[in-house]
Amino acid sequence: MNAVGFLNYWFVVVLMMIGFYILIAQGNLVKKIIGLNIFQTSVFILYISMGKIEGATAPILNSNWSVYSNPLPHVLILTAIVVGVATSALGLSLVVRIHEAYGSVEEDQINEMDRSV
Amino acid sequence: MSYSQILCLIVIIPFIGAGLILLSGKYPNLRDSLGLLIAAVLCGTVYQLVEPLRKGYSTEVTLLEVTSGITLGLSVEPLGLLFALVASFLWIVTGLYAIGYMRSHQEENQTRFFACFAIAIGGTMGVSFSSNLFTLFAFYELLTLCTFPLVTHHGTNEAKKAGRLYLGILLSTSIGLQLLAIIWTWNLAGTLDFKENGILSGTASNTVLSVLIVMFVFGVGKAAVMPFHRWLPAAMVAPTPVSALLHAVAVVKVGVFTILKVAIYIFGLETLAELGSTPWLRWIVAATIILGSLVAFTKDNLKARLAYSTISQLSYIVLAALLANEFAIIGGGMHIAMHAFGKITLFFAAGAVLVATHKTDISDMRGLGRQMPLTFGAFLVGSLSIIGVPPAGGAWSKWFLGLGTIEAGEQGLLAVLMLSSLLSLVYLLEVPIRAFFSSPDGGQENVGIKEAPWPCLLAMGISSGMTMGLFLFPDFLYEMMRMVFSP
Amino acid sequence: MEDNVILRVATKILTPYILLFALYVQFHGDYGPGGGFQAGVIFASGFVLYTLIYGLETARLVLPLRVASLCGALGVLIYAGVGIATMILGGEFLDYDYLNSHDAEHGQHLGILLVELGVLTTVFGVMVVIFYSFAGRREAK
Amino acid sequence: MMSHLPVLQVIVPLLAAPLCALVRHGRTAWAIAVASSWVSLWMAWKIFQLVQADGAISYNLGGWPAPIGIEYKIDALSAFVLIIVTLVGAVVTPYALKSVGREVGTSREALFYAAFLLCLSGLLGIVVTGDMFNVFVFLEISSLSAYALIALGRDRRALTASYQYLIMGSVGATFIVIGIGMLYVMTGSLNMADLAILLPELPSNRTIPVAFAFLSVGVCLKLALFPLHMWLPNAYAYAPSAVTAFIASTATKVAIYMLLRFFFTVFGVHFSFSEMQLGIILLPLSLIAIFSMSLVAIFQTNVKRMLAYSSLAQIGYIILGISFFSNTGLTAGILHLFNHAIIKGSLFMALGCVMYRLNSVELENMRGLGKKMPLTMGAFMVGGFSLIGVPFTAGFVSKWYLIQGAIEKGLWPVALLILMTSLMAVVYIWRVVESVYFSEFDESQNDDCTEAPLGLLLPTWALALLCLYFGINATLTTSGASLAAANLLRIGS
Repeated sequence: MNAVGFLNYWFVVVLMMIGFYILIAQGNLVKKIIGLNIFQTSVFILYISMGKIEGATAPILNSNWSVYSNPLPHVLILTAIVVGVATSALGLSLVVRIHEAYGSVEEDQINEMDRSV
Repeated sequence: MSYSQILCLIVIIPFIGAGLILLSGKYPNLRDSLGLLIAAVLCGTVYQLVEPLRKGYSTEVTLLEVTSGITLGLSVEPLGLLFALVASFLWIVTGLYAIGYMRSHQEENQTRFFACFAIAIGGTMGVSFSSNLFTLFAFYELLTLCTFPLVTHHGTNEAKKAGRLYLGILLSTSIGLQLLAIIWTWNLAGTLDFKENGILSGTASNTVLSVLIVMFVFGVGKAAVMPFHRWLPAAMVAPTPVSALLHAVAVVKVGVFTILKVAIYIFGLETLAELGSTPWLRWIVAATIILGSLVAFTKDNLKARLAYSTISQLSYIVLAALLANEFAIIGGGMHIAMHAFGKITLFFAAGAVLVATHKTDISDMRGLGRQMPLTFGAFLVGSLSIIGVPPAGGAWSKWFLGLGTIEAGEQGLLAVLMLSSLLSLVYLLEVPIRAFFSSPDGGQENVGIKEAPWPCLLAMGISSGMTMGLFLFPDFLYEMMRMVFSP
Repeated sequence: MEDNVILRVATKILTPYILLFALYVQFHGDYGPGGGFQAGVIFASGFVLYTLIYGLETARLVLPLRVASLCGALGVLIYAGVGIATMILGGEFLDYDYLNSHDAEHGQHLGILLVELGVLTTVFGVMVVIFYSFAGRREAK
Repeated sequence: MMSHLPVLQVIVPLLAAPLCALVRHGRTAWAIAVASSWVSLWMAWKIFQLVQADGAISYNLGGWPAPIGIEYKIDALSAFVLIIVTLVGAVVTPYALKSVGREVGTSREALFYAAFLLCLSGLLGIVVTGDMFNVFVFLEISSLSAYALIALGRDRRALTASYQYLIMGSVGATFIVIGIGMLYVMTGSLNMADLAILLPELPSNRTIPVAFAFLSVGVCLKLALFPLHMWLPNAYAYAPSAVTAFIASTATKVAIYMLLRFFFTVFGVHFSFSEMQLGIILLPLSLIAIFSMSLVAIFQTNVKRMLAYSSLAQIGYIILGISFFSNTGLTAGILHLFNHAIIKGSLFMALGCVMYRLNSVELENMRGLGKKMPLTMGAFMVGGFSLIGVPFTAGFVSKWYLIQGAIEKGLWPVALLILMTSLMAVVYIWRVVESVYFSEFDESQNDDCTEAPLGLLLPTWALALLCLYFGINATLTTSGASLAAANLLRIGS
């Protein structure tokens, strides 16, 4: 096994770290959500790529093929995507509300306002 | 009514009393007479149990089982019955005294005061009749919590500070050490029941049990063994009836009673005597005896002096438990009663002085004896009992304690007892001597000072009478304590 | 964008096809790629497009917010209702075999179709509600 | 009917949620919520009895047998946790009528109950299911609705708290998915029982420990174990009272259930505690949690926040019990799951009553409240004493077992530390006692302050009385917990 054989995993790891970094380093609430999305996307890729079998086709019954990719991870990740969408929607709506309440979406400014109360 | 029902009733009566007191709070006369009535009923009920015990019936009730093996149970044994008798009897006397004291002092929140008082007595009853360590611990904690409002009764900052110290020491010792010791005991013995000859013998090495007894002695903070004694002087901010009954009788005696119980029924005297740490502990306790007396010297505030005297006297009983022989235990048990009557008399007198003259310092009491002969006469009787000379009851318990030290081969401790008696002679008798034989500062007469209200005087009369009576008729106490060893 | 004729006309033409395609994805779902999730999103995207071009006001006339959120709740009810139905018919929860007393396979087809319909309704409803809420925010202020 | 109980347990609140959203009328939605939560409690009780009598129940969704289809599996532990969740749910919903009406506003009431029921069904789903991925789905259902519920708080800080929780919670959930994915890659199965068989057979490799690590961190984030707890205090402090009472008593408990499930059932005791040395990690973390969080709690001025920190310490106790991985320790942990749920439930509900009258739960504003709201504060005291672990309250029983577990393992300093931190609990509860009972009420600030309405008091006292009852007669809870513990250890070994 060489590093190239794990190419998909490398992508996953890089994406995951990018997302995670944004999540931690960014003070902007919207950007945090974007980071979260990237983070979650890396997991989607992890799942989808592991269902792939070399030389196999899409899991639709066809008399010409005998090897199919595993459809289960796709189904699972479909659910995870929906969850991700819901999370983003909820997160963004919170950001909108926060913006209305504080007039800012920068974390440090918000903390400053909370502290001064 | 069966004896076990009586037993349950004893623990419940004070709580019913507390409820009645709360309900009748709007009518002070009704409330106070109800309080006295309940105290009398309680004392009478407790006395009902003496006969069956003499005849050798064993009375036991298991009220409920919390989880397997941990039960709330009550049982009658001589030491507990003796303690319950003393406490319930003195409740009547103190109740009488408190009415006079609280009213003439025009204290606030009297209803809360009397209700908490009743609950405290309930806790004391629970402790004295508990049949296992868990029950004992539960009532012990109840007592701690319900006396807090009594200590902080005045609501001043000083009272609150004292209350925090009180609660802090009592809770931290009981939870930090005592509870741990109890759970450890449970782990070793698989039971927490009080049994003859103990439950711990042979369950663990001498070292482990040595540590355990140390945890018990210091974990029972109510016994006020130094260095966990600070709460007792702090608690003196409370109204005098509280100091009198709770901090000279109920609460502190619950502490030493617990240690006696643990010594006799958890460790067993034989096991205890052989432990490696016991000799050390004896001397630590002896140090408390001496130091307590010495500190008492330095206190000019009468109640503070009495408090340190109590610390010193309590350690007599702890010492008795640690000497772990028959004489010492008999002496310790009797001292619970003797010290109770003596010290309560002293506190009554101190409170009476406070009510009549608003004076708390001994140096201000010169010449007061002429205006308040009865009060200081009672004080004298109480002092004699604490010192341990006839014609007061304290002589007997000290006699047996002395025998106990010799039996244990600790002549040094006998010397400690004697020295402490001498010290108490000086610091206690100073008060009546000043009152009777010196004249007030600057030659002024104490004008317009009269004796305290009659309920206070009556209470003092009863308690000092009992103190002397117990010198003449100690048989009952002796008989009860004998029963510990020959049921 | 309401004054851009090309967009308006294109939208008018496109919207029905988007909706139709959504239905295709939905009904094709039980034996090909597709299903309720995708169909729901596509269905909703038709309305999103419509709203973008014709404005929120007009879109709300076509599809009131109430109806959309009702769809969101209704879909869950359809889904769970199918499950309850199978239980009443004697199977376990969502055991479609029991939906058709003669042929278990027909039951399977019916069941998956109904469940996916529930999913479609919910996803469509929720998507539209989310879009309306965000889009309507500026107005509300 | 009886055989469908496992799935109905989830479906009933799940069905009731859209109904609430459909009716849009606050009262009706409330009635639906109450009815469904009570039915849930009844079903949980039935399941509990069934499991106690005949052992684990299994239910195949859609009639597909276990490793292929999703299996719902209820053993002694799940049944026990089901009782916790449904009990708190059934008590909080009646309480919500007044409390939520005041704090959230009538216009959003119906949607509140919909979210509440979704959260309930999500939590129940996690407990019921025997499928790894299903756990994640239900976890997200409950979490998303919990974020929404928390954001309904009146203070604007509720929004930031909810946001914080959302970010942390999503990261935690994503970690869990990654862990599950890795397990799936290695075994090709998502069924917990199946995994438990397949995992030990695998040749030693690095993927499983990594999956283990991801799952541990994810779950510990969800259950707010120190140092992954930052989201919790604000979320609890600024959420509406009814929500705090519900989330505090159930959400973290269910997360702890996940931890038990993953580590004991799926990975097995041997792998988790011998190979991965989980005990050595959890023990110090939980001790730090107990100690530091109790310390922080002492210095809080907002009582709700204080209790939130105390919750973190109590979670530490539970994890501590688990880290002993002995029968007694586990029993203590599981027992405390239940006891802490009812204790914190009653405490937070009592605070909700205070909030209803005073609009504040700052310690300063609660001075002298003991005279104005004797019943409310009475319930608070029952809960508080139970938290300390006074004898004859539920808290004492769990502490008893916990210390017993520590002594059995020979961990003396730990036993001592447990008792010392109980004393810290005394300090922070006593601060409230002093201010409430031994200070004078400030009449100028709120002169029409009276006892809370019956609709709030009854549920509060229901839980408070349970605290007392399970302190006096703990047979039911201890037998349930020890059976669950024994099951976990047997499956694991």
